[in-house]
Amino acid sequence: MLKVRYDKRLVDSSREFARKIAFDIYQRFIRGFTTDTIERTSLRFLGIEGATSYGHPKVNVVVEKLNKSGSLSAGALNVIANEMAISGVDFNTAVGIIIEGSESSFKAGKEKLDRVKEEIRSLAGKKYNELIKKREQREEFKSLFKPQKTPLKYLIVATGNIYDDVVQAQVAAEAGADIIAVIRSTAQSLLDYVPEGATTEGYGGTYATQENFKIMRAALDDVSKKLERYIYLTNYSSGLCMPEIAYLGSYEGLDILLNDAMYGILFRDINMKRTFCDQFFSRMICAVSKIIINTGEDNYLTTADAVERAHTVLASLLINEAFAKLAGMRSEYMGLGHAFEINPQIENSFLLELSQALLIRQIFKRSPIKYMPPTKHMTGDPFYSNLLDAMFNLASKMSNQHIHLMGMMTEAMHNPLMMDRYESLKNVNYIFNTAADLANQFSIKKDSLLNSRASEVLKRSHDLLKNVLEEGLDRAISIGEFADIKRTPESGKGLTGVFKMSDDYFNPVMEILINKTGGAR
Amino acid sequence: MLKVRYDKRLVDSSREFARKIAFDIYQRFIRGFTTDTIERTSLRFLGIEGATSYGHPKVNVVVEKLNKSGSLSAGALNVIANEMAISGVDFNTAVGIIIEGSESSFKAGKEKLDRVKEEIRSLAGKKYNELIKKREQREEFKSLFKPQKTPLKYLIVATGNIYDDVVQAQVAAEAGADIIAVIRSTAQSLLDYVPEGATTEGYGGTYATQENFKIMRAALDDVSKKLERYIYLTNYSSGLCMPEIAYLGSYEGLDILLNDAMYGILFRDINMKRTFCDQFFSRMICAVSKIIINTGEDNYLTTADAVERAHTVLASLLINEAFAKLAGMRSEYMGLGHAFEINPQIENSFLLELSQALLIRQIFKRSPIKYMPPTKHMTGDPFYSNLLDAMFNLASKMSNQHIHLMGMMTEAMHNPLMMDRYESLKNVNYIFNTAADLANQFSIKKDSLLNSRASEVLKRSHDLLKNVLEEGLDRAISIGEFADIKRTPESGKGLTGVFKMSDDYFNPVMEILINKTGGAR
Amino acid sequence: MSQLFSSLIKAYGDRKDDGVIQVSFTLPVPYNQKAKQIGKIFAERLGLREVNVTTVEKVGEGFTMFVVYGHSDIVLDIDKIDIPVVEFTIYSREQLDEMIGKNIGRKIKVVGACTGFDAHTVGIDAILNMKGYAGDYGLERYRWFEVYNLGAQISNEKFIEKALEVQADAVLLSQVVTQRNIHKENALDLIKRIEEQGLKRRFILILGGPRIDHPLAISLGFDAGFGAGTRPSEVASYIYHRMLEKVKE
Amino acid sequence: MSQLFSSLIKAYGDRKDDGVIQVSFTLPVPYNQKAKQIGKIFAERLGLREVNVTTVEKVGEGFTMFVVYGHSDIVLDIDKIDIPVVEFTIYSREQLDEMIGKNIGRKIKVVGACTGFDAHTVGIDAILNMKGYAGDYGLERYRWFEVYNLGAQISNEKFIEKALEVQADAVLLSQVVTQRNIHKENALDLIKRIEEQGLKRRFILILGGPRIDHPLAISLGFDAGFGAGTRPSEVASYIYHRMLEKVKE
Ligand code: B12
Ligand code: B12
Ligand SMILES: Cc1ncc(COP(=O)(O)O)c(C=O)c1O
Ligand SMILES: Cc1ncc(COP(=O)(O)O)c(C=O)c1O
Repeated sequence: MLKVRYDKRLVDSSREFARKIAFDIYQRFIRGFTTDTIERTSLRFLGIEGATSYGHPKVNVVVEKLNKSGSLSAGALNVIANEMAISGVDFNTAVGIIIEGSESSFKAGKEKLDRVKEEIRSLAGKKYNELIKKREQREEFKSLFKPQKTPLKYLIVATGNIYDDVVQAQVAAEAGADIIAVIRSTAQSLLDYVPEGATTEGYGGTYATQENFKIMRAALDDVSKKLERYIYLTNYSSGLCMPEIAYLGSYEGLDILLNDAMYGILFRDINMKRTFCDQFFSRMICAVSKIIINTGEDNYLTTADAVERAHTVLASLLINEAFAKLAGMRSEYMGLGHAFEINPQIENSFLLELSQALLIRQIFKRSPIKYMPPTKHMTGDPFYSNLLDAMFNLASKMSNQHIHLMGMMTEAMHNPLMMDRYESLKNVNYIFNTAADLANQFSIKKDSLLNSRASEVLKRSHDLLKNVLEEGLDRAISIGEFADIKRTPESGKGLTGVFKMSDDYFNPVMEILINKTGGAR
Repeated sequence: MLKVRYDKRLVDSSREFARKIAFDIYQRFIRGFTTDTIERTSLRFLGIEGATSYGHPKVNVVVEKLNKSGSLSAGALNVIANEMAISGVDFNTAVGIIIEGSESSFKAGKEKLDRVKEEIRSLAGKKYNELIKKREQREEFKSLFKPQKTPLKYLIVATGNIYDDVVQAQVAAEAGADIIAVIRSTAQSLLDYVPEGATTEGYGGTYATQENFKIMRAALDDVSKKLERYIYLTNYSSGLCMPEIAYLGSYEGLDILLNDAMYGILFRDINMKRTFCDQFFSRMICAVSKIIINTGEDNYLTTADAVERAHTVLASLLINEAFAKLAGMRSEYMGLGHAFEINPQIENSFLLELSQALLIRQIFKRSPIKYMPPTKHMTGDPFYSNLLDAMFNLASKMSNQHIHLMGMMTEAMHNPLMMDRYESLKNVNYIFNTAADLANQFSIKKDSLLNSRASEVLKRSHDLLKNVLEEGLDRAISIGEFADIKRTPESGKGLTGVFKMSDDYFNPVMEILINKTGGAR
Repeated sequence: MSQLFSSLIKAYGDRKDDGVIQVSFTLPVPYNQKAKQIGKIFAERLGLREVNVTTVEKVGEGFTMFVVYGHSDIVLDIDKIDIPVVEFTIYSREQLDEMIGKNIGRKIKVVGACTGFDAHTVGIDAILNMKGYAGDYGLERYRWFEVYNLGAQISNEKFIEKALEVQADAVLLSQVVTQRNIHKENALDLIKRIEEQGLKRRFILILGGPRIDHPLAISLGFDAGFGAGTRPSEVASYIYHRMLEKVKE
Repeated sequence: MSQLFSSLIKAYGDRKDDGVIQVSFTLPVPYNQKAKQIGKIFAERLGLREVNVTTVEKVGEGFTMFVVYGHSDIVLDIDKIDIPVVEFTIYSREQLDEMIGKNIGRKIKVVGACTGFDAHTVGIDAILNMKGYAGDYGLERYRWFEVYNLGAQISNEKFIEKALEVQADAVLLSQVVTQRNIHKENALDLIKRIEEQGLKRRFILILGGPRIDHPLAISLGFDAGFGAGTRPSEVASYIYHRMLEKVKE
């Protein structure tokens, strides 16, 4: 294995900075807060599903109602408990009553209430066990197949129509893809609810819905059997419904979820307090369901310069890692993301890319690193752009990345055509094979550009983290340290959905998750 | 610079074997022999040009006549001298008389004949100086431009129409080509005469004629001035008219000529005795005109397996080198050719290619090595095939080859379209730039595939040369040691054009060339 | 190079008028002996002669991909094609800093945004932000430009409000996502709203994005359209050019 | 996957019936503001809608290269397309070594060559020589084939003479160079000569080469045509199949 040299101590102290940065955010913005999507998630967790006749998801109706009545800070389940206690009905009926809007205004007596809460607690426990059972069944199914060789080939489908997506996904798998990602409809992350049912219209992608998850999962399980190769399914959770989608994803047996502690803040202008809470809750779900998360640092290099700001990617990866640990995740499930986005016209750009790829691979040695292909500098010329992907494939192979997103020669034009994906696979298969052991032929010269660049990037990210720790992550984001984008704690979408928990806040789902994951320690 | 390790002593003894192999051929097949094309070349050298009304080149008419009258073994110039002496006419008139077929049957008196021969000798000297003057003028012109960076980008044109060729050549030069090669019409090497005039029809290429050379040379000199970058011109001389084309090429200011001691034998089934004589004479012309020769070992790998028979390429290169030295050429003008032709489906094929490229680069460190792109394994898919060229470009850059033939993504389909060449340049420009200093980042691990493969190839080629020396090159070729093609000394085209020189053989052109080049020592 | 001067042209493969072009496509047909011929027929339906099907590969169950080369007989008379071109001289920032002061005498106000669903701000930022694009500084850097960059995720409505509020001279819309012509729809929507409010003549209307060009922009009701690789100085020069015209009026 | 079963098909880009295809070409027009539109019009003349000109680059003075994507409305009814297919079972060498002995009972003589100007012998060698192609041994290796490989640079005349001399059952012609249809001309020339000598029914006539397929070969008067990637065992199986038919006659 090819290895770049750098000062290991710098890595250790950087990690320590990141841990403190994340914990500071936890103390100031996460602990003691809940959000409407967290409440909705808790309801879903307990089995509330489907939509009203107006197509309004039930969980949204409930939470909006309780929000209006100002009772959310006590926790949606608290109100439901009260209703159960008063009208002596079961959980679902109570929820129904609230949806009808005919709930009683009385407060139930303490010990009656406590008994009901115990009921809900045990319901939560039951549901938790069901979720774990699902996970175990999937693990069992997976174990029928032999593990694939890394880098794993990750292909996207994005027709907007789940049924077309299925066709393409199966074709892609047959052509050699290991992982299928269903790209979400443009800016779904900005929707404050999760659409319902199977969908056939979307912009730049297909809506993430429970039904769509189910359909694609089933289709991929079929090809997996046919091809005797397990096909992973990926979707996106970052956004205003991060925890809900995380829950739906784990319930429907997804393997990987895009889930980033800062992507929503930076690229979707979602409020940071909201996002910090949501990512924490959603990652606890990923932790118990053993879902691999993928972070989105690769996006930084599309808005910021990939040479100048390379160190911000590394710094952010360490922060994302720290947040994930805080939510009880293990390194083996942290698909930290970086990218091959340096201007190809720059002399020795390939060396800079390789250096970065090796550095990140080495620093997160136990994590399933996600490596993004060139996008920003792809051109309208597919013959030429295919070459950038070839060099990306070479860098990925030489540095043995784990999750390899397939570059598309038509990246600058459209969502990939079926033949674009096919050519992409021919490209990666050729390069991975023809240069299979290239990395093992060489040792890197002591004073080489590869080493000096790696040290430089590490040093700069170390210094950046030091500053971020001093001023706090919220401040750092406010002044545009990441992706050259500025966001303040009070700005952005979804802030109104953040609530300080009252002392009688009640949420057994959160209790279970925290206690199973050891989150927040 | 990246370097593979191998046993230098094996190289020295291989060179020694090669020297002996070539000298043995010289003694048995070259010294004391002439061929009709050598005679024709000598006539051209002395100024005989143009064709008869039947479009028959004059030099062919003369030589055929003398062949019929069985007087060639004394040398064409001997007969002409006799005619001059008898009818007391000048050189051109004498030639005219012979063409008319009205030459006298008398033999001129010795001392009269000697006087005339002196005349011809001084004429030869005059013509020789003119040739050198032309060379010096070109060198002067070249010196107006700054030398290009290696690898030099070598592009072919092959429309069949010299005027279309000019358009494409200029376009190619503007797009960045350093060297333009005009591919010859299919199998022109089998023509026993050089066509006359500007031509507009050809199969798979354009006829090599003096006029076409002139037209293209002028066009390239124009662009050179326009682009302030000297554009080299290449054509092909191997074949039945090797020395004639070498002469015409040097007369018209070509920079590079395909000129191989064995290509004609193997790939065009031209008789070996004929070829050995012709290559020797033609290379003496290249030597005095400082023309870079290009050898064709790359072709071996199109008929023989590139992994199994790699060593035959190296062996042949050493033999071609030895023959060139024997003709008085300097290493700086030996564009020895090899290729990137390993089946891309083979795991680590790129490593095998790189190893070979480094080995040959190091063994012939002073020579302008010619590196051929993948051809045999190119497919009908231009998107994919363009990737093979990218890896070829990478190998070329990492091993710093000298003359870099540009791969064409449509190699498997047609002679390159204008846009194919353009894409080819985009490919090479990208790779050379993005991986500019990649080779300097690494040192090759002692026990790496790169090293072991290099040693293996060297060892096998050493053993092959040893055998060839023992049995003689003619025998080795007869049993198919090279390119898996078998040719015997008595088979093949052009044997009837080989003559043992009589004691009174007279050819001052040969005298000058031998004595200026120090050929055959 | 005679090609340059004749007005009747055909595609150029490797010789004048041979008409050779390359095409690739996928057909929903299984990969088998027949597939190649079906691909050939498809190419012939495109009007190609002497079709050379160089690639026939199975991309998946029931799908075959093709690459073909063939001769097209299409002849274009380029003199007969008239294309709306937007003519103006391109100046450097330094030149404009001086000329605007001299000839306009006040700051030029521009408002820019990437409206609608489209969240791609890199393009509009490249034109407006200090750092600019490919070494060419953005309009914020110009002495006589006052820039309001509204970024993305803002509605056309708000966009126009802002333009009025700051009394903008030029309105710069960026559209990057083009799926199902969402960019045209959204751009048209902006123009409609502007017309409804009777503001058409009030602003210099500029559209930009990787798939935008002058003819498209003009057809949508804008004054000009800038595509991939546009440099800020081009845009600044164009705005200056139009401001001069307006001054004259 | 419904696509598989409907007989009316359109090109498949990224969804059923969207008709998206890719085209690249060069036009002899100078690279300027107008060029892109000219390229667009060329693509529209090919019948493409919503043309997306993604590449417009100067390949040289007076030449511009284009890459475009667009929607084609071409609909093919694959059931209505009938294509001559050559049906026969493919056996392994081992199987043939046995079956030929059993069912033919004598050696099958084949003569092969790459005639005319064409000097590409690798193809025919791959089929005939011992070593074969892609791990599939050549006909020389077969127990019941007697092979005469005449290589290249031989005339059709000589080729036929040899075929008669050895009393060949099958004549195998290779043609690799296709410029200006030289391969068709030369192949036709062989057939003509064979017909003139009244030998048409006498030999199994097989054509091969990277651009050859059954329909082309049949249209030229051969019995079958084998293209890129052919394996010797396919050819051997075909010859055996035809020999059986002949025996039956
Ligand atoms: C960076 C990027 C992103 C970033 C955007 C970050 C940001 N804040 O801008 C992120 C990662 C967030 C992103 C997300 C998505 N993206 Co995006 N993205 C790109 C990418 C890789 C590069 C675009 C870019 O920045 N180019 C560099 C800039 C400088 O070039 P430019 O935009 O062309 O701008 C120049 C000119 O056009 C012109 N110009 C542009 N605007 C203007 C305006 C004016 C007034 C003027 C005068 C000039 C001008 O000047 C600029 C400088 O020369 C492209 C692929 C590509 N290589 O083009 C895909 C691409 C544009 N994205 C695409 C898609 C589909 C999406 C998503 C919808 C995917 C999904 N389903 O999640 C999401 C959602 C975004 C949304 N809601 O719109 C598609 C669009 C397909 C299409 N043609 O419709 C593309 C083509 C990728 C693909 N092949 O699928 N994306
Ligand atoms: C090797 C090669 C050469 C070698 C040939 C050595 C030799 N003794 O064969 C050399 C270097 C000598 C050569 C020279 C030339 N070549 Co050449 N050459 C090639 C190359 C790179 C590979 C061909 C090859 O061997 N393929 C491997 C074999 C196994 O594949 P195959 O031929 O397709 O055969 C398979 C099938 O077709 C089938 N098959 C073939 N024949 C038969 C016959 C029968 C009966 C059957 C059943 C099956 C069958 O079975 C085989 C196994 O699957 C091709 C480019 C390419 N990648 O295709 C150019 C190519 C064929 N050559 C070309 C040209 C133009 C030439 C020259 C004319 C160039 C010049 N002007 O100098 C010269 C002259 C040759 C001549 N007079 O014909 C062009 C032809 C263009 C065209 N379509 O017309 C090509 C396509 C390159 C290019 N893009 O310009 N060439
Ligand atoms: C971490 C992460 N989440 C989500 C997304 C995209 O989701 P959306 O387009 O809905 O914001 C991305 C896209 O790159 C991402 O990196
Ligand atoms: C050394 C040499 N001479 C000549 C040629 C081609 O000439 P011809 O096709 O006329 O034999 C080649 C082609 O590769 C070559 O390598």
